[in-house]
Amino acid sequence: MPHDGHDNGSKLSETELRVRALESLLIEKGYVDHAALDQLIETYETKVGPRNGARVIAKAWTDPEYKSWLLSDATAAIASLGYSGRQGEDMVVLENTAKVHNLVVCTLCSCYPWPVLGLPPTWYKAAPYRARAVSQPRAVLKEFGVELSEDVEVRVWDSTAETRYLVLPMQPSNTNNWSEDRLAEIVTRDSMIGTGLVGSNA
Amino acid sequence: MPHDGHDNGSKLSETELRVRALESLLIEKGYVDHAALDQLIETYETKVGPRNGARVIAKAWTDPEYKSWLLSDATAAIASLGYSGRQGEDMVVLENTAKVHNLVVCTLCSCYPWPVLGLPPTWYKAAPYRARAVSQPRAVLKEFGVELSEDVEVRVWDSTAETRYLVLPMQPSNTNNWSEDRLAEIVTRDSMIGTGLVGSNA
Amino acid sequence: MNGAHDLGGSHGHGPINPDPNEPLFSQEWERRCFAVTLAMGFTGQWNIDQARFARETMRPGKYLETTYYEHWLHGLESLLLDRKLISQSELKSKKAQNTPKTLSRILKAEDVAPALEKGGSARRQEVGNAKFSIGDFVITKNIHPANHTRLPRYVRGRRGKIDRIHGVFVFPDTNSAGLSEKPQWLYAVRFEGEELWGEDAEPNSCTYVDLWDDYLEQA
Amino acid sequence: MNGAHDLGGSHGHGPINPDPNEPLFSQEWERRCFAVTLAMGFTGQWNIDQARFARETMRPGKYLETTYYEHWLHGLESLLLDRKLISQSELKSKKAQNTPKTLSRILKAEDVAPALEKGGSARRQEVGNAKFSIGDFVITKNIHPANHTRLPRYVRGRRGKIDRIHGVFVFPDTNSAGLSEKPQWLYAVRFEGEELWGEDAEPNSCTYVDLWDDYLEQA
Repeated sequence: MPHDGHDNGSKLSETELRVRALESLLIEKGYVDHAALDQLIETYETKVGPRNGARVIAKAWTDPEYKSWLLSDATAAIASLGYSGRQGEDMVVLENTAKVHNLVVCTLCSCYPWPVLGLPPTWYKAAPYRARAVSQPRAVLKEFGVELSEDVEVRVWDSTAETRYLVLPMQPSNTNNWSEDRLAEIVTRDSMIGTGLVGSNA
Repeated sequence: MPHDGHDNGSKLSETELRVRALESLLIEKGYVDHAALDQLIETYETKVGPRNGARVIAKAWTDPEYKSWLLSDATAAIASLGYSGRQGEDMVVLENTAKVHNLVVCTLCSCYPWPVLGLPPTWYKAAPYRARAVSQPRAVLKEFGVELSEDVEVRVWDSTAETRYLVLPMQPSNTNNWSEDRLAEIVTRDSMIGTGLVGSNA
Repeated sequence: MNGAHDLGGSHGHGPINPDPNEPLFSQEWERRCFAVTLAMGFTGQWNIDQARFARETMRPGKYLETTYYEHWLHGLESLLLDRKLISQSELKSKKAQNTPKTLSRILKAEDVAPALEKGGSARRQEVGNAKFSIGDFVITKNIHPANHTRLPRYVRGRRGKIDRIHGVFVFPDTNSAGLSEKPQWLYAVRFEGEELWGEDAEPNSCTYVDLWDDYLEQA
Repeated sequence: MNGAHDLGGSHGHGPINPDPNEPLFSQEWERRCFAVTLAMGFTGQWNIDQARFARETMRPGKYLETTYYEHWLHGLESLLLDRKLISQSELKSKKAQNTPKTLSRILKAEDVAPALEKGGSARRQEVGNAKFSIGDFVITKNIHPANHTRLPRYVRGRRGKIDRIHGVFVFPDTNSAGLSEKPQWLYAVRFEGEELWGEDAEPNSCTYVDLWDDYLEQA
């Protein structure tokens, strides 16, 4: 089938001009402050990201008490590590097991737990994932290289409210004696969305 | 709200080039014949159109026997006037009354009874009508200037199969002594789709 | 498929804007696209359900941003390429490069009138009695096939009443996949507005949808 | 609204194509669009449901053909114009022309960290008991509002089971319309794959959707 080209080149530069004009207009009007904008960007580029979530997961793997707190009151347990606030005000953690695999999506927009995972990747925000995660989760997982046997129940969580979901992936069996720090390094972003598994050779 | 411009100008000329190239390629390959193409266009530009349907309606208004045949076996009754074939192989006629108003749409593509109405107008093929005719038929009718009281049942017919629907509009009450020819002149295309009513001052 | 073409009940498309003075074709290329599509259709290299499905495979956003004959053009190019009647490289170069396939039917000018008059009914011979009778209540199946279907999303899993029995017709879901015509009974099924749109339904309104046996279950 | 944003279960969008090496922002304008949107959000001139609805009002085909931050840009421009914080002519000329409105809150650099940490929970005080209990079966309403809703089309008129009670939360349908927060109980409702997708469901799969009291009826 022919695939009609989509002229991104000219489109994006037009969009770029629109954004620049809007930003300078809003600054001129005094509605936004340039330094605050830079601060916002810097925060999400350097401080908030999936390394936060990885710390949560690693702690849950090494501290049974923390894990049980995390599963019963995720917001408080995550805040105790210093991760809280915008787009993570009300957290729920979903535990993967040998029989249950959880997968998170937002079909209506792109809700995502910012304090623990940062800003969502492009694929999470785009139509293919949002369209198919709910109706064809196993096929979607295959595109991420994850094949689950039929006896594993696949649970998809559609983030339609302000509740934000974080997946607690299964700990690789050969990492039981690993330190929390070492474990945090192998926890991937995708494993906390549910589109990946954690391996011990990451 | 800002409405983003859609660059039809450059788009259409690109499409025009694509169509020209395709046509000449298919002629060169011998799959299509230039004279046949012209003949097809001429047929629908000059021979097949809503004047055909208007003849059917006018006859039904003046000939009770024909009307009852039309409502029970539309395909045969319409063919008896010389209108048959492609995109009208299996016809159904829907009678409007003081208590029932029929409206035809094709939500999935743009099915339309070609032998009696010709090719569909742009609005019939476009998203706004296809989207809303089934869910908001009264609001749609208002956009066509037709306001029906709540005691009139609005029946929408979604042409999902090869059955093709033609609406038999109500005859204006002051035209009872009009000739079939004169009546045919006041029957509009929209009245046979159901998006219009027939007036006697057309 | 749950595609952008399945428009029934969707919002945000703006006003209808009927133009009472519009010409039959607004551009010369539409005229040619129309004729070429019809002429190729007559060669019998695909059926109407395959033609519809080809149009539906357009990228969803592109489908919504383009017009009717652009959908046709996309569908025609797709079918021609898929059937290897033309090649991508021919399409790009705009020149024939490979030997044409031999087609058993090619439409000539003198065939146009008889071919249009003959048409191609999807009606097939009736065998036995219809599964449902007029007045029966049915529930449409809640299917979500990736392939072509003529059961719109807005009417899936809904309760309706058999209003007319049209006869036996080719079943698009299998015919579009080139599997078989699987002819079966076709009905006009009436759905009350409230059944389809809940509290957002307009008063005293209903929708009739033509549906085949395979889409229906006894209510 | 039944808009193009309501993507669950739709087909034809192509492969997911995750890029493991993508940067956080792929273009400089995305970075700026992100920051400007957040900063304007902090001024309190609209709530999050109004921001979402503004993005959804993009022309459906355009929405599908553009990316996330282009949706944000459309939403932000719409809200700024609607609230008369800027004018069309200012937007076109790229120059301030009118006296700015006085905003009670403007985000300064030193406010960024505390403001982000504070966030803005949609949780409200619990009054009385939840209408449904864990394990209860519910049916989602079949609504088709023209306004904003968080009840996706694929899950309307479907039977599910209350899995979790999240607490009392702001109701987006009224909050997006600026009517009231209408806080109510929110649940995670579990729907079996077959209930949602019929015979096309994948084996041993289910979907949990967060739904408010106003979307639900006792099964």
